[in-house]
Amino acid sequence: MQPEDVQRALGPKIGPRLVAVEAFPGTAGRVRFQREAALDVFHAVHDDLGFLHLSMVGGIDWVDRREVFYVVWSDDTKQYLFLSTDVPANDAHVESASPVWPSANWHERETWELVDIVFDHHPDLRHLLMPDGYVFHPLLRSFKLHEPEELEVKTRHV
Amino acid sequence: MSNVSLYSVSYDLVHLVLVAIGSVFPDPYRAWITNGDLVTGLAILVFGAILLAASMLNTIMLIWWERKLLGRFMDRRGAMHVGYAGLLQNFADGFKLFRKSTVQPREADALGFFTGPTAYMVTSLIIFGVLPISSGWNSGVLPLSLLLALAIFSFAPLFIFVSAWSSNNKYSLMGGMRSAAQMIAYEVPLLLAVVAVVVVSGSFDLTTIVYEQQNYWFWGPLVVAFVVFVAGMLAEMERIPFDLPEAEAELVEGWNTEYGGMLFAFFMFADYLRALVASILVVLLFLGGWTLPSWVPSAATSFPLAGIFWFMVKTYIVFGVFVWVRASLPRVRTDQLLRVGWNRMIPLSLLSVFLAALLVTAKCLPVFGCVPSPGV
Amino acid sequence: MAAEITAKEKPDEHPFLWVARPMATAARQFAKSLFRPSTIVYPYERLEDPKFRDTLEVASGKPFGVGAVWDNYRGVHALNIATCISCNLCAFSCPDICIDMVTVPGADPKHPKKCPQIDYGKCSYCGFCSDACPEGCLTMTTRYELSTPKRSEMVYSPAKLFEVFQSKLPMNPIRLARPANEDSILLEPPLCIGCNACARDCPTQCITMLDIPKPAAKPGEKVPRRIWKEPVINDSDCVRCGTCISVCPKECLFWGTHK
Amino acid sequence: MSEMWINMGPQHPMTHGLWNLRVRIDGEMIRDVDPEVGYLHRGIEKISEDRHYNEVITLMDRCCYVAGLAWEHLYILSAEKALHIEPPERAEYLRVLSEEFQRIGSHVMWFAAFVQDLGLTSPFLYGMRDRDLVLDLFQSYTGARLTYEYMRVGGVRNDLPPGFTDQARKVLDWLVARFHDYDQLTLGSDIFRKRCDDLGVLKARDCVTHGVTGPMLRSAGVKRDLRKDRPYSVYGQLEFDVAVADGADVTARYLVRLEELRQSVRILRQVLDWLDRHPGPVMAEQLPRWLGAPYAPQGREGYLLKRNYPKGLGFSAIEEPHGEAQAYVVNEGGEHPYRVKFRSPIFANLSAARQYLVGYHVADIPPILGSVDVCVGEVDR
Repeated sequence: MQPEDVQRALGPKIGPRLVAVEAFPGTAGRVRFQREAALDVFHAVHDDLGFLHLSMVGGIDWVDRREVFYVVWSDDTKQYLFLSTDVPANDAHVESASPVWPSANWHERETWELVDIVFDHHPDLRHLLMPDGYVFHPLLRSFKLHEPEELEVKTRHV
Repeated sequence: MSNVSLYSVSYDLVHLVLVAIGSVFPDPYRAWITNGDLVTGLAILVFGAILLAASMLNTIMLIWWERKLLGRFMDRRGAMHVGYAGLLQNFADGFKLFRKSTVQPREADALGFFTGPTAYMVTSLIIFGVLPISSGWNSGVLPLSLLLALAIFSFAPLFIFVSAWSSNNKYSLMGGMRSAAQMIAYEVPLLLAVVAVVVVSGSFDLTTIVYEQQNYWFWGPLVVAFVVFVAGMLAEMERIPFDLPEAEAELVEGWNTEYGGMLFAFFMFADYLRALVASILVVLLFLGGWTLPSWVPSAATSFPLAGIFWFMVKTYIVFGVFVWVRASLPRVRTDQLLRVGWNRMIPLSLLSVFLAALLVTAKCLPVFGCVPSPGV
Repeated sequence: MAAEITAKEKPDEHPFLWVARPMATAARQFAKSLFRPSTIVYPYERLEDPKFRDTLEVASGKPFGVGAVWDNYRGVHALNIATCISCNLCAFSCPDICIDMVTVPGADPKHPKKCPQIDYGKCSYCGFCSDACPEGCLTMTTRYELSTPKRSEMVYSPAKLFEVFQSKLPMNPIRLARPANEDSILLEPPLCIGCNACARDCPTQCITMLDIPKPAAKPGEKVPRRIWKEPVINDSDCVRCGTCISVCPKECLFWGTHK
Repeated sequence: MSEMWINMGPQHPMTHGLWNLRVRIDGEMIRDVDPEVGYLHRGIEKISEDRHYNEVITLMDRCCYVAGLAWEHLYILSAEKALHIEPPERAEYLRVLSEEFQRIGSHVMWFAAFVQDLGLTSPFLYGMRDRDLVLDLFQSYTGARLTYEYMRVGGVRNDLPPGFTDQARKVLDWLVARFHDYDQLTLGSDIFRKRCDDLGVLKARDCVTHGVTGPMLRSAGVKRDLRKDRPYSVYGQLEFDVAVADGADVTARYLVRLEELRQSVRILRQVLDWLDRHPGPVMAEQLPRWLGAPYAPQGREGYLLKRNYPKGLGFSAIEEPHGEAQAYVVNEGGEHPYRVKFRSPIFANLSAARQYLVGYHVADIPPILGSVDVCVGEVDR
């Protein structure tokens, strides 16, 4: 399956909310869509394209915006497909994929607590890796690690 | 068959010492010191002390034996550093446990928590009082010694359950429940298997049972009872494959999860005491006790204490088989264990009683190449 | 989803064998290990001892994977202080930041020498430092016994690492080859003031300061006040440690490719 | 009957690591479970953002402590795609060699832990003994027994030492004979079969729905193995079969893993033959120029960005011993990766715990979770 095939299959259903389908080495493509179309894209990918297996959900903090990406796998074509959508940093929420792929449950919990992206209608959005009541979101760029002890440049004459 | 017994030896010993002490005193005191009641009382104490020491020592050696055997089954060496070939390792371990403080969980019930392991240990020790070791080496003739031994043996679930419940730990409680269910389930076939032995030997006295086996060991004619008895004993000892009450994979340590230090040592030690008792009972009931088959050259039985020697050899071999089973089999599940206990073991043990009765009434025992003893 | 069974079908249960097969297997293992179990009695027998290794292989017939290449083991470092050039590359390459450059006593006080001091409480034995060492003076040995009652004793000073070096243990002979096309250090000439700091601090002395002509003053412009020298870097001697870059007061040296 | 919650973990013999399984039990029956993970969360993804591309490799070994080389392979494949580097072919074969040996090590370790959960004590030590041979081999060419740090962006650290391939063949012969012993000790015993048959059943449909991969999925009859379906590295040139079994229960998982061990031996024999015949470089010639001295002071800030180093996204997926692992590396042109995301197979397998645990006995928890092969290091990352 090529990116054009994905574009052809998704285009009529999603319409203008489908931003682009890019080529991505090692996968069938990278579908970028607007977050309002999330559930429609999930259903289309799951039901029509046959990507029954959700492998991974993750988030990237691009400071001004945040990206959520999903990796799905189809047993028919033996290919991965990337889905990705952008959410603004000050209003970071997107529809949960759990109703379509129950395996998204833990991945979304993890993404929520690490990258601070809220998944609407998630069945059980609790802390997973971090302790309950932990207020920080470690994978944001604004969360700085402790500075490593500065490696002073020590030379013979200093 | 000599008239010497462990009790008579200690009686003679105490008598000798008291006479020696009394000889330095004037007459009224001498008579009081050497009077029969005092000698008897002290003799019982000395007898108990010797028994205690012997059984403790044997148990510790049994643990060593298991560690070494299990090591070889597992392609390793077992204890090897303290003493020659690790013989003193268990003393070191015991000393370590002895030095540890006893921790009682805050929510635990103190009475049950402390009496449980103590009573478990004590009842396991009492059994040794009734077990004959060699010809004449016993605590005196008890006509019902077999019944007494098994009765004391079956106290254990009560104390296990008490200590498990009073630990106030969910794992302990589950372990205690399992232990109670398991021991009760296997008590019945165990006793029925013993009935088969009693039917053939015609006595409840362990010494008599051994002498009945001078011509043929009972495991041959009573093979069904033998298998049932060994399996039942494995369950009673709570060893793999029947160690569900302390299954460490899911119940951590089962009913002794909350115990540490000396109280844990009591449990551990009593477990091996019971294993020793079980091995001894198997030897006494089915493997001819201290006797050897008649084709064995008499040199093997004529040296001093030969009876005790061969008795111990048999006991350790039987325990070695228990270790072998432990090294090669997985643990069964509770429901499977109970199903086997009630559905398979009890019919089998009833069958064994029936077969024993058949053997006796039809006078089939000579089939096994043996002349029945006059008592049958 | 058509399933194709390549794993063995479940074998049938044998109603009469019960537990005979596992018990027979365990008994066979018992017989095999009766005289020589596979365990190695560690403090007395050591796999790194070639004599012991040979006898063992004969005795039990078990193949030992280590063979003669125990030397590759990455254990405690050995440091040859004499050849260390204080280039800092080990400290920079350490992912755990456990290497500290400390002054070695006994050297020329005007030119104190700095050598790595390693905190084995943090070290992950990844070998990046010995891979990065351009002179091969920091290597990893086969020593692996490090237990000590005090945490402070986990810090090995250069002198202690030199002791390890002197104990003549087998050293990990593996080096990571440096790529053929590394970056070089380049100069942005207008910024340079000719201060000699880079040449002075270069651990390999591959930088020489060459005179450059002082330009004639243009009308209306002052000639900048500076020393009229410029560094020239000998690329074949350079170990790419970046010391010059870090000491340059004007930040006029940088990584790059020769045109 | 009253029900109660018990906490199995974080310190519990069943967990094989540091996590907590909350179980609601009714007598001996499991009514509900709730796995809690995160006790071993070290923030590997966050730390990676502050490390050079090669330095992340040291973290990969700590990701899963029984499959370090497989995780190194996963990361390296993805990082090389993000950095646009082609490794030489011999390096790829060495990586496959490492990954398959790691699979053997991991599965044998799994066997040891799994039978220990069932109460089989001596096979535990047989398993550990046999794994030690694999570790010896690792030591002889990577230099370490558990945390290897063997692979590098652009190749591997070093070539094999002389005589390695013969030694490895001897070890493989020994291992194949031991696999027979394993079968005798487990499948040969009635008690094992009684305990493990029809236990922890997770049918193919549920596996797919809940994202379960690896031996658990193949034991349900789904023939999915990334080495075959999406050949990465040089797996396309190697002959092997995918181990599949029917039954979806604990015994089926055992069968699949044992068959995978035999297939790994088959792959390894081919790889060793290839390595004997084709000497060559193990490091790429054309590395990005700054990877040569990546650690030295970089001078003025942002010079790398100024140089317009090509950006890239790297995605890789491998069939790790536990299942399907994925890595996603975002290269924004700096010396550190911008974002690294890993997908751990056990993370997904564990999230479906409710599906294969509820309805069985408390005593079944250890064997079922043993057959899942939990490695918490990679769940929590």
